Amino acid sequence: MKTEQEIKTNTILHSAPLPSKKLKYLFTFLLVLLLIFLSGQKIGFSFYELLIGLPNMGDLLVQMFPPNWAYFVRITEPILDTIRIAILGTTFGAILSIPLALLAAKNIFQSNWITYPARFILNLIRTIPDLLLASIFVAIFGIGAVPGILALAGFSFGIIAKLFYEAIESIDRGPLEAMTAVGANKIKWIALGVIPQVIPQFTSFFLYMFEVNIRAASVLGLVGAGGIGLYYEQTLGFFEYDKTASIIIYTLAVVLIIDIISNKLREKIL
Amino acid sequence: GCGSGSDDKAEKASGTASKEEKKELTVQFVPSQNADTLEAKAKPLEELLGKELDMDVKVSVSTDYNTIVEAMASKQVDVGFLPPTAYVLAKEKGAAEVILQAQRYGVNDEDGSPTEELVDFYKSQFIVKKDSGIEKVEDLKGKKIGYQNVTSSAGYVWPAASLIDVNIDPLKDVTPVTFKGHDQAIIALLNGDIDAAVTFQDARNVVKGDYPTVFEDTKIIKFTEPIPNDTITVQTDLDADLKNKIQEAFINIGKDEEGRKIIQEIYTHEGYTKSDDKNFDIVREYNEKVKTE
Amino acid sequence: MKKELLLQPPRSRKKQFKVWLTIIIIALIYIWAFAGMPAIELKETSTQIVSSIFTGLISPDWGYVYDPGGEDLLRGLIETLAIALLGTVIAGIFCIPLSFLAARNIVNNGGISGGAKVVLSFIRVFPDIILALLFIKAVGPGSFPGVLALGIGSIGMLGKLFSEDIENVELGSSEALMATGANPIKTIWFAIIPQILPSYLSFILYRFEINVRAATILGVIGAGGIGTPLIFALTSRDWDRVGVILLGIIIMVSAIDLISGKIRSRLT
Amino acid sequence: MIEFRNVSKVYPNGTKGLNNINLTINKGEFVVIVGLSGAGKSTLLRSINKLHDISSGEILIEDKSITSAKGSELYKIRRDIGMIFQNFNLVKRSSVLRNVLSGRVGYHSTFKMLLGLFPQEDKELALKALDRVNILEKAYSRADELSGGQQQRVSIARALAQEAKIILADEPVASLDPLTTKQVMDDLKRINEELNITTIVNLHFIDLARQYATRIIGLRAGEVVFDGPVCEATDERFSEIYGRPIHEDELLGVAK
Amino acid sequence: MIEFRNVSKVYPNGTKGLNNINLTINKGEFVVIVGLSGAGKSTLLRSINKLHDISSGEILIEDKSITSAKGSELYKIRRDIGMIFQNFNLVKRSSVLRNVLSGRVGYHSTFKMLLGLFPQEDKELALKALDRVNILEKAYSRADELSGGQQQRVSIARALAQEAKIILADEPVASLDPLTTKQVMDDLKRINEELNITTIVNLHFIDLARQYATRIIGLRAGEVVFDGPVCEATDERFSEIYGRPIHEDELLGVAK
Ligand SMILES: Nc1ncnc2c1ncn2[C@@H]1O[C@H](COP(=O)(O)OP(=O)(O)OP(=O)(O)O)[C@@H](O)[C@H]1O
Ligand SMILES: Nc1ncnc2c1ncn2[C@@H]1O[C@H](COP(=O)(O)OP(=O)(O)OP(=O)(O)O)[C@@H](O)[C@H]1O
Ligand SMILES: [Mg+2]
Ligand SMILES: [Mg+2]
Repeated sequence: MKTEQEIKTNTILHSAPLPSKKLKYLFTFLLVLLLIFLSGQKIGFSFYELLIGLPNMGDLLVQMFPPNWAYFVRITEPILDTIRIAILGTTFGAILSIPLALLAAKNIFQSNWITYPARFILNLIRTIPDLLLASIFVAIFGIGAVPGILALAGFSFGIIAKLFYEAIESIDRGPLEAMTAVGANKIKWIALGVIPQVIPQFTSFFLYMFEVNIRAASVLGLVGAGGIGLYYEQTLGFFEYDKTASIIIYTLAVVLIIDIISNKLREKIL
Repeated sequence: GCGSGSDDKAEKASGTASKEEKKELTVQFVPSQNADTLEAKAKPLEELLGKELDMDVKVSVSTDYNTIVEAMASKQVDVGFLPPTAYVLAKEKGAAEVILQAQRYGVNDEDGSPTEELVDFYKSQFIVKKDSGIEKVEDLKGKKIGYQNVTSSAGYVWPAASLIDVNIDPLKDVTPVTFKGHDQAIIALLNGDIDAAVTFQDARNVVKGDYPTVFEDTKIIKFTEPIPNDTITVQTDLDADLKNKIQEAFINIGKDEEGRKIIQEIYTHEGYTKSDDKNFDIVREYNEKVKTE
Repeated sequence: MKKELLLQPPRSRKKQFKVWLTIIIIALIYIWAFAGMPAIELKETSTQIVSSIFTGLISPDWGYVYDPGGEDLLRGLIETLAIALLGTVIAGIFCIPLSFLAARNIVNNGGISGGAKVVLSFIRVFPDIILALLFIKAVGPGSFPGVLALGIGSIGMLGKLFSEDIENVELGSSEALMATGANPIKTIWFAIIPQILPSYLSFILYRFEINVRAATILGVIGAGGIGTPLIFALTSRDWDRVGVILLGIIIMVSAIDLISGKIRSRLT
Repeated sequence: MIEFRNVSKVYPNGTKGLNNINLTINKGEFVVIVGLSGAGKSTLLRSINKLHDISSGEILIEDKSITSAKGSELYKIRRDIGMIFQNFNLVKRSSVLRNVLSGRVGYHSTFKMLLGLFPQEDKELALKALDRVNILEKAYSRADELSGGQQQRVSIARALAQEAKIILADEPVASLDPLTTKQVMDDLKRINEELNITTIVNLHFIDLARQYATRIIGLRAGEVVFDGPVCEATDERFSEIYGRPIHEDELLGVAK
Repeated sequence: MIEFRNVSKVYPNGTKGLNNINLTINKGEFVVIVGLSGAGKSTLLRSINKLHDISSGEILIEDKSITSAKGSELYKIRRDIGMIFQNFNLVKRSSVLRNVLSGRVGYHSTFKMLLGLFPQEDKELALKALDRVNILEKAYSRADELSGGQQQRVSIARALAQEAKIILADEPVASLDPLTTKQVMDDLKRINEELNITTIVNLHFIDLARQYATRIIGLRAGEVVFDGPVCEATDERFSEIYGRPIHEDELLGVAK
């Protein structure tokens, strides 16, 4: 029974849209594949070589065990210093990143005249190497914690703002509409429609950045603020891998604690 | 070009390469810290060496000598440019042997300009502000001193020994501040954050561009004993023939007009002279002297 | 009014205590952090040095853009791009299973997701330089170990961000899939993937951008690319060289950002 | 007074949402909009407070054009228009009370709102609105812990707390039980009558429409196909709106 | 056959969703569940296919315990239970057709599904289901471009395409116009009668319930307060379910 309906579904089925769109996806996919292949050629990627060389990695790992537990005492103070500077740097960077992330989000400010400049500033700041940031801040404020905090703040700012504005762009539009409908101006609209929705992500970016900053402690060495970075260099410089292992384990412990706190906080907020 | 290289790499890794004819020589270097200009160029050396040795040479540049030593220990790098302290540690690990040392022009003690004389050592210096009233090393007791990492010969080991010589404990009797980069130490000195900085001779040239009056505003109160220059070392599995060939090749490059220009521009080397592990006993001595734990 | 209007949330004593405790602890942490901060003072030399840095930065060393010898900005950037691309591809593939395992709402087993989270933390904590050392020992210096170090090192960040994103998805549609009798893989494929694909891509592209800028680790490893020259220019305070390299990176990063924005808007 | 002048709306994907609408809704009317699913009812409602930009034409609220209004002028107009959304549009993560309070933001300074400082009276107002829709006890629950009907009631409470001069309600009783439905419709009607608040409601229940409306507007494919008082909205007229005869047993709504 | 044995469900925040439910629903029944908003209707439905884990008790589907089922056994059971969700639960970013096709994934290997290889018959089945709910022309639109009622219909089409042995429908007609409502309910009824498919529907329309159901279950605060054939579901019984007398004019539904 060739019903009218069957004809109808068949027409839809075969008028199925977008062979051109599918082709475009396929083309993009192949292009990316080609790029990957060419890059592999250029840098001489070889699984075989990796497989053969793998045992050599063991040499180093063996030297890391057992960790030098006594070294823990030595690095406690630098780790505390690092944490302290990381807290302040992350906080300042995160606070600064909020307005810029909002400006850069397309669903908050529809105008390209606002979002593009904001994004350009973000790109610019993210591009500045931490070495350069450190040089500039040291020149201005001398050595010590202040340039360290500022360098970390600059670094955190770029990263959080980028992650944050993309998170903002993916929020649910419904509540925003509701806020528009009650006659909220832009700021109220953000405060009551946007912020409650992005708080979990923001918290997790903040804590993530805090963790990165604790690990990115080498910057602090650059500005004479001490910190754990110096000890990494020192132990590696003397090939004392057992001590390096201690630092890794210590940092891991700190990071895991931050992780636990971060998860607890996120569960509360989520 | 790696597709062809992978086979002999594999052999190297299994440690049999030394017995057979080597097809490719891997060279890695860290430009010396005691230079006021640095260039990350590998190609020119690759060509020079390739021509001299008549084999494929692969040169790469690194910013950290630790990786070179480790790579030499795993026979992944055949020839490495190492600073003296790193060489001593590498030797201790059984990873490398010295074959050559770089030569440079000496530095004029008065104004930091280069001298005419080729030397295979350099020195470290104590710098203070001109108007600080600090005249000699003894005056540094209780002051704030800017060091480099404790692995640095010019930025810590030699100056620390100088301090010990006058009965000042380099870590306890002064306030030590560690910097990353000799230029940063000098800037901190200019800023008044520290009372003295120890750097290679003469690191003030690095900041001269940013702070033209640096030579007028500061003075040197002490030079240390000579520190051996950068080494050229080879990994231990390399056979003697090849080792000699490499030694000669570098010396020839230093003598050749064109070659010399290149090593001058890129590595601020003026030539190479044969070297021996004994030359570095002094380094071991100093390391021992300032050892803290 | 028939019922009493509760103007304050009906919190139990214990809960209130917890809230206050959290506030106090956070306040104490900040007090401790601020206490260690010295006073801010500007240095006399600052104007001179900063202005000389900026003068250098804004008068880039154009000569470095192209050099027939082969070690110039353009080829450095291309090489960096290749390394970053491969490194990111490696990380992008390996982070997927880890981040699904780490997401609490996908794996209803605290042990597994906790374990996966610890693995991710460990990867993040493991210093880049040691990763670099390990790979240089395995395959020798060059771009290849750089790719491997970047790839493995990036898994930590991607895995963390991605797993948290998965934990944030709206579960309604996956409920619908579960209700049709789909197994977890089908559920993820039909209900979760369409939701997280945009942010997955944007994390990947972001990491790609970071890897382009990951000069330090590539410099250590002798990987070529633009990292080593940048570090050398910085340590020898060669600001006009720094300027031209930064300009190159900015243009490249902006281009990546533009493309990634296009791709993301296509997908959301 | 709400006036539509030649209003059309085309969605970016080409769908025609509204097609040359001309309407005048007077102060105090209780208008019910009916039409097939996809006829453009939501689109019509959402263009009144400019949630959707219309493609052509103009909409006037109390003789002021909302189509060209901008900035604080627009916020003022919107503050006086309460809206109940078809899909609730609650901030899922926030508490019910906070969701209701957000209806009050138009009345306070930006600064206070940033800090979340709502005056005591607002809280009382919000709680009373919640009580009116029978979910006072959920005031401090998170919005996503509520059942479907409960969420719809939060959305109604938010619009009530807004104390607007016009209320737009997009299928406000779709997921409600008969008791709550009656209560909500009665409330809307009472507010409409006592405070003379213009009320526009999208409804699928023909009988409910007949019972509460003073005027019924029928939409089909984005066009007004019926507009008149309840008495004129005969079954034949409904047949026209829906595009085919309505059987007796399809007249959803409160009993006749 | 679906059997509830002493089933209770407590939400993590302490709310009692279900309280000691004992029920047996036989094959081929058309059961309508009624109750106030928040009474636990959705909770009851969702525990049948184990979308919610219940806190205590056991639920048996065709004599197999779904409560203790795991892995592929559970997927098999679920494949035979189609569900229409109160809030649609569509994948907003995917096309309508893909959403409907996702009802078919239980029938094919994981590998094929990863590649998106649905057989031609499945596509035709999906399109027919869309046609049945009158939105065939939207097959290739993105789900979030649809009106509320259209989204609900996609959700219905998905359940129809699943060709299940049991259908659970959570307020399937809440946002539909009278015509589509009748069509959907007729469809459910026809499938129920022709294919002997057990159907359980949550409804707020008392009259609709009376018209279509073979059996009505009344819930109040998580407990079954009425259970019987339609003829027993008198107005007084409804008053008990809703906790207070129902006025004649509150009986929403198809005309009497
Ligand atoms: N995720 C949840 N967390 C906590 N409580 C919940 C959750 N979901 C539902 N509840 C509560 O459980 C009770 C029953 O909810 P359910 O969704 O079953 O109601 P319902 O009968 O479907 O109501 P409606 O007709 O409004 O959809 C309600 O009081 C509701 O607030
Ligand atoms: N964001 C959108 N993008 C594209 N088309 C849309 C969008 N929103 C709605 N439409 C289309 O516009 C038409 C009118 O939609 P509208 O939401 O106004 O219908 P409605 O009358 O409210 O229907 P319902 O009773 O189902 O809610 C529909 O065909 C719908 O598919
Ligand atoms: Mg609608
Ligand atoms: Mg429900």
